[in-house]
Amino acid sequence: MLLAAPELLVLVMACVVLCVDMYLREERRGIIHMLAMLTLVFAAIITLRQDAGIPSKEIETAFNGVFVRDYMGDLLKLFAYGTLALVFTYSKYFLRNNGLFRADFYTLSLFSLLGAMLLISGNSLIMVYLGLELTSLASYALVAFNRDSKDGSEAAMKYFVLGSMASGLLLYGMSMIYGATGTLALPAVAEALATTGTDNLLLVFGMVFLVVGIAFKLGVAPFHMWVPDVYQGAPLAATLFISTVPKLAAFAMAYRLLVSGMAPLHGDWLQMLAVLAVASIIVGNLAAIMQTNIRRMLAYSTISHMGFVLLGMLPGTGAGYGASLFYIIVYALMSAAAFGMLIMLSGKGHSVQDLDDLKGLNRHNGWLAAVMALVVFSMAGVPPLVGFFAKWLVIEAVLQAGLAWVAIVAVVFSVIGAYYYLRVVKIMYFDDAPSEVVHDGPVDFSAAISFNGLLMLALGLFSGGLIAVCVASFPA
Amino acid sequence: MLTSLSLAHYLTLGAILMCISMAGIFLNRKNVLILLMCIELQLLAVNMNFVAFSRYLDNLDGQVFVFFILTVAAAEAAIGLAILVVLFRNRRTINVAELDDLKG
Amino acid sequence: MMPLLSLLIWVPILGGVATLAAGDSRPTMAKWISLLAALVTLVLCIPLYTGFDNTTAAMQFEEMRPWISAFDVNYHLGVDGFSVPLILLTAFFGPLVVIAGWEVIKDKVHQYMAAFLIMEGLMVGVFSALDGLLFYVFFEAMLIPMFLVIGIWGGPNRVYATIKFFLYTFLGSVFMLVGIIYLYLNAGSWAITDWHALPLTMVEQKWIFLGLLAAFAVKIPMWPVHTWLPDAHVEAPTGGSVILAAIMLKIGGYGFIRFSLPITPDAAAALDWLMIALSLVAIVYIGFVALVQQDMKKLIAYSSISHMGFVTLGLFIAFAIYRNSGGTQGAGLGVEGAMVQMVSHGFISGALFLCVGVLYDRVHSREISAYGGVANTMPWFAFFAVLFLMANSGLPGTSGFVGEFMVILASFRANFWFAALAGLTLILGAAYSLWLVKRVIFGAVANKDVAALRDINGREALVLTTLAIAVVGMGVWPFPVVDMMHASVDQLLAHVIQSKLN
Amino acid sequence: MDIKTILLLVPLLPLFGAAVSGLLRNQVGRAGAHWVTILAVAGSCLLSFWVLYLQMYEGLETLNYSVYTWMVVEGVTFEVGFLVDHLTSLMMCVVTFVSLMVHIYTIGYMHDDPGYQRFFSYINLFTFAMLMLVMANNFMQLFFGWEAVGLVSYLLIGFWFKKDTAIFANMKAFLVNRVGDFGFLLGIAAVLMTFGSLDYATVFTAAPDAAGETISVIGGMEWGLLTFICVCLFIGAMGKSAQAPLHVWLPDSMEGPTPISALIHAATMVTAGIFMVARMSPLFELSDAALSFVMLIGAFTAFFMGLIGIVQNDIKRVVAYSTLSQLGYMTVALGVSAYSAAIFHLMTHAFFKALLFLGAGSVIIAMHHQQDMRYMGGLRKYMPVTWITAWLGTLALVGFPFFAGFYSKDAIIEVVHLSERFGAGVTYWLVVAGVFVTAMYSFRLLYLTFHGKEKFEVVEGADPHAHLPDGQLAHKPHESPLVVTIPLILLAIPSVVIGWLTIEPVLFGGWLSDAIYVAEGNDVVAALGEHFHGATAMAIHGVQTVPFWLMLAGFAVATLVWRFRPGIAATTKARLPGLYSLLDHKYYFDEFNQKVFANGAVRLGQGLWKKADAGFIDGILVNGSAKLVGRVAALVRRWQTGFLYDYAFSMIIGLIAILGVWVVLR
Repeated sequence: MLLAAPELLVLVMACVVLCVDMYLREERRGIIHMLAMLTLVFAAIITLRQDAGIPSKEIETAFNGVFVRDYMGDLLKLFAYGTLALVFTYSKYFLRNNGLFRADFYTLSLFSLLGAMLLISGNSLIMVYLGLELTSLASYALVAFNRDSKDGSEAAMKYFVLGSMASGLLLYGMSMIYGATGTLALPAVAEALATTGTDNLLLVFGMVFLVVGIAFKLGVAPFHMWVPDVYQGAPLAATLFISTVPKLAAFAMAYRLLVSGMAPLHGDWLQMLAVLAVASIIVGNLAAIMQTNIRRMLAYSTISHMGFVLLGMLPGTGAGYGASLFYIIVYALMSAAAFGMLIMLSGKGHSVQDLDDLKGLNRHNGWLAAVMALVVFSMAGVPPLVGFFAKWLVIEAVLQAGLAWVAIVAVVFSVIGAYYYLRVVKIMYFDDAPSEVVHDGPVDFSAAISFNGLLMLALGLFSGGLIAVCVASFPA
Repeated sequence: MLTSLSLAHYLTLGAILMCISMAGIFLNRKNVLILLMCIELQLLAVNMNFVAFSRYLDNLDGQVFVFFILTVAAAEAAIGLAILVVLFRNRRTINVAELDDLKG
Repeated sequence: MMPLLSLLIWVPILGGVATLAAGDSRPTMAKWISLLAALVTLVLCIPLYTGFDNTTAAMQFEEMRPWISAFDVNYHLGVDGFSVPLILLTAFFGPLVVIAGWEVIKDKVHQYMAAFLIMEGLMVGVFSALDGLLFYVFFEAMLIPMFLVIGIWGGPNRVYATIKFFLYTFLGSVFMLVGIIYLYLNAGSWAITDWHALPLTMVEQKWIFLGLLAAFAVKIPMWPVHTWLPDAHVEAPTGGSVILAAIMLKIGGYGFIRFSLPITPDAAAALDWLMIALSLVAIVYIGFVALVQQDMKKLIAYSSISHMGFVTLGLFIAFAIYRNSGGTQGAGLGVEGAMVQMVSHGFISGALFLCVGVLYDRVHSREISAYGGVANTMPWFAFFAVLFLMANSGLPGTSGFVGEFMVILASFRANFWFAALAGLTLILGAAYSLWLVKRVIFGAVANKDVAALRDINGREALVLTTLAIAVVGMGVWPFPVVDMMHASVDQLLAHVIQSKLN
Repeated sequence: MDIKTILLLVPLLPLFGAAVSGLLRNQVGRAGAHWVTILAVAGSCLLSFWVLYLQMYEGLETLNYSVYTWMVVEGVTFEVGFLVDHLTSLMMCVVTFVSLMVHIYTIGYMHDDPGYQRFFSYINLFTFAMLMLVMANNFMQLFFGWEAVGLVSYLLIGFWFKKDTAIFANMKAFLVNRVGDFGFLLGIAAVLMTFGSLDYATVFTAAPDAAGETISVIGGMEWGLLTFICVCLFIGAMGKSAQAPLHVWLPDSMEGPTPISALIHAATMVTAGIFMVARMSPLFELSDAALSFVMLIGAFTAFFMGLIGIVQNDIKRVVAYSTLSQLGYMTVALGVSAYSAAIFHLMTHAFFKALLFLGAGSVIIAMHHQQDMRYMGGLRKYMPVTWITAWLGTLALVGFPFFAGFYSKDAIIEVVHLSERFGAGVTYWLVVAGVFVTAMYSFRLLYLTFHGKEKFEVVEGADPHAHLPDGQLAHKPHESPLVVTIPLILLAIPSVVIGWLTIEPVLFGGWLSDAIYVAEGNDVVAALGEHFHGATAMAIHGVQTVPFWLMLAGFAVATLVWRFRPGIAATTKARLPGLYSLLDHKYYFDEFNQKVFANGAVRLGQGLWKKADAGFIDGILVNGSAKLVGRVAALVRRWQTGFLYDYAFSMIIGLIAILGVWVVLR
């Protein structure tokens, strides 16, 4: 019961935020923001306290074993709070500028966070499904929450239909796993597989469907089609959210289902993931090159990043999962910074869409340009920024799995990918700007985005700690 | 003959429902509403599977899961319809073939 | 003891950060901060030089602390006879580049200066890293400031050039990344010295060698992966060209010495024909290409490629010599020649790009045809330009001669034809250098731009004089440079001829 | 003073002078520049003679020591050091003396030139470089001096850098020299490989042991290693000493101011190759094949380059071709192992050829930089000193008995006659015929310049600084000032007497025996020495020899054609158009080089650049792959149609594909 305290807090607070909003006048809406932020702070405190004093490999369960607390989960949750705090900070500015500063965004985000947390802690097929649906349903709504946006509603519809279909496929897979093993609890599934063996058509069938569901959630080719449209069509704040917390949850889902649940089938899903990852890296990087819309470009870059995340899962070792975990955390931070920057540049009544909107940023605001450059170079995987360390670890994992060709493809396409990241830098630094643009956000925004950008550098230079934590989260 | 309905029959039915629903999603080029229906159908297929397995394995977990699925399906339908309304308000159409502003 | 190497790396980098902090509105302050940082770095080299013990091949000034302990990565620094000359060269160029950009750069001065300082620190890092991943981090991080320098302060076609530069180098180095990760997985350590001792099969060695080659061949650059260099040089601002030519190219050569040769000696021996062939192609083919260039910077860029051919030639003839004679006598001459060539080329190419910069600042053209008879209006400039171009063509008494002389002498032991083809540079190098002199420096005043030229000012004279002293000094007395590396070279050769197989 | 200090001062004084007059040119001024440089060279000259004196009368032994260690690699020491033996001191004296004369002469010749200080700086620097070359005790320093004199030569030929012809000529000179240096450097590399040292003494001591070794150059063809080394080294000498076919730069080098034509392109630098081969005699002696090669090249140059001199109209070019021809004689002497004869000729030639050049320069001053002899004539009455000294120099050149050139040239012809080396027969006839040719062009020059009708007119009142059409002068020619005539006189004296004075010690007295090694059986000079009964006797005997009569014949023909019957020249020219144009075009060497090498290299470079570099590597491989990526990317992008059903379809295809592979194919 106590184990799920952060989840309960988030649940309660999501409702509180919704209710409080009804009694607030327009100019007092800042309170919602404060409440939401406080929620995150307290959730973080509780998570940290739960974590304190417990050996890292220790696993605790609750609710008859459907809920699990482990080191990886706590880490992911902490980073989910952290990125969500960044998201809130950035979004406030966006919401204010677009007349959307109401409780909707906060409530939906908190519910989605709750879903993500449940997913992260899900130790049973039911819990995974419920967490997934909670986080997804809230996300669908987030995409559509600017009710007057044509693109927003189109994106929401696409997201919803495809997302529901993917959930359906995942469920279908779950039903088969259930049929093959007779249990819904993931550890029991693994146990059953270990005893009954893996040579079961039903099982493999189920596994394929699970992999497809995971792939959709992560946005991995060829199940990535929703990503660019949603990233582009959704309100910036929603894009920002979708690119952070749900990704962390998606990784947890992959880990729970594939590793906690189906570790004995590693030999099979390893190859599937390898193919999906390679496809993702290729498709994401290639399609991103041709984009003129920066959000779409970032969406395709996400697709390739998710390919890299999967790479870490290939060797089936703690170091490999650690690499993936590190990668997904880094991705969430990079993505938060990138979309946060777009919000910063959007200003009132304008929403950054085109790459050219960044023209000459360095001339107007050298610091913002520098922060964005840090983020972009990090995404490209150039040391000493943290993105490089993430790429290094997953490449190492791939080589450890003995898949040298995958490593080669991955690095070659990351070079191709570097091109479009460089183009962003080029536009910011080398092109001349229209003179009237002024970029100026509130102080907390600037501070947050600076912090977020410098984190790229700091986490790179001092990457040892986080990497160690990530690796230690998994049994070797 | 009815007594000889085996697990395989139920599973086959579930598979057929699944196929119909998926075919519905990508063959339908007209109305978004049909997509929502297909999604419901998909969940139905899953439920069929769960219940069949649950009976076959003599394990109640599957049936519990089905309850959850049904609940979630209701929520899903609510959200879906809400999005549909927004979509229609903004675009004055719910034709799938016209939802292609976002592409490339 | 003072962590000297760390200081050498971080003083310029932090100086760069401080320069950035000075901001756009205080360019003078930015300049002085950067000059100060560069000078402090240079001064820090004095204990490095005096404290360096050149009787041993062991790593010195070592620093070691854990960095990414989960994967055995350490912040491990140390220098030997190969790194010290290159670090000195790097620090030497720091203040020069700052001074050279003093009045010329008017836009975003603080960013310009900061980029160079950060680059300087990173380059020192490359030369002193003893941990594979740390090396890679420095190696790659360097690309960012250079990318910006070319892109922001470069010429009209700068975007193409700088992206080409970045992607080319990046593509090369990711293969190295795969290679070094493989080495780590095999050795369980990121220490380069551990890799030296790691036994590897021939197949492994060949793949790793090729992976490393991809990175270093692009960097140095070798034919046929050299085409980024002319573009980058042409478009880069003067300071960028100087650093690129003077130091960045050397990283490729250094990489061969630190990685390729000792880690994969058998592969290097088996593939030396390839390396020698590519080197000779670079020397001869690129010599001809340099001859017909219309753009001064392009000409010097091509000549750099040709000169770097000597570096790779000097490094890889060791195996042929060993096969011929069963000993390494002569191979040391080649390796040391390669090192000397690197240092010397640093001085000369840096000086030449500065010379072109002097003209460019006045006339805003790099086209050879825009000039003629510069000696009439700029006699002192002509003096320096002719001196450096002569050094470029390998005139004895200048540093340009020493390295080429050593490598040609050494390659004769490997094969007469290696020496003969390499020796062609005597003719080709002179041909393109002197033709340039004829068309630009000599002749009657060609046009009103040339007629209006003012001779070099005190700042330019200071920079060029410093370089002239270095070029002539090293040509007349290369002893100290060569003496620094004997022990390391001996150890390298002893190591390299020892097969790692079985 | 310590002898080592003296020896160090000899080259360093001119270096110091060069630095002061060059780098501080504005501070020291014109007078300061010539004073400091002349004093430096004078000091250097005095010290050189002092060293010579010590060797001659104080029994100073051969000195061989290191000045400083240049570098040490693999235990091989590369040093800067001096080897001072009789050969060296002889060369030092010749170099510094001629240099001193030229310095003084320059005061007058370059009087109005704006680059006055620069010129003095250059010639002082040249003196330094040349001294380093001759004093070297190892190959590395030799190469250093070798290239350094080339550099100064380059700078001086292009001294008037506004003249297109001058800057073409200097580039050509440097490049052709570089071709030679290419061979030279390979030779040095072979020396290092063979002997493991670049030190003369070490190499020469070990040389006999290497006699049997071979080297495979072109697949399977085994060359004697020493032959290879010697041929390579000699290729260097061919460049520097302008032996065919690397002679093409020397005539063009006349674009430089006349003093340097005298100093560099006649007396000293061009003889560096001769000096080098003589210095390397312990190596060359071990290879008959290399010596034959040397001899034949020399013979070819001596005769055929002389022929060209007959048809040249530029006064300096005639002297230049004469220099080529005389260098050929020296080379021939080297080829027959008569090194001392070569050095002897080198020395006499330095004096009389410097004299001739300076004389020509004096004429050129008088003619306001008109160099074409067709616009001269009758100058004897305007400039008597120049005229007389020119006659003396010419007599020395043609080898008139008792004059310096007679002794040296006659000795060469005689030793060739005595030699039994392969090809010596042909060589003998070529060098003998060369005497006739020499006489012809030499006297032709005298006649066209100093005798006959004046072929110029004085235009009164013309601007003396304006460039007048050919054949017009602003005022009458007049004798040059003392700074010009005194060096002429000072050079005329040795041109007359030096041969008579020194033939005995240099050739037969063993003066050079400490520097030059001649294998037994090759020593033709010794064989010649058996017939030698003193200089005077030799001169008297000379009258009875074929060369003397050929010389007279040449004189006669020249007198007839250019003094009395000028029509003959024109007629001959018209009768033999083929021969004339062959000579006028200098056997088409320049055209060939320009077309094949220069244009070929440029065309090859263009091809490699445009086709291979920009076209293939950059266009196809680099930008091509970028374009390919772009094209594929556009295709990938088209996949994203925007239609929901396509997205769903893609997911289902993905699902089916995975199912297919993992379920069906499993």
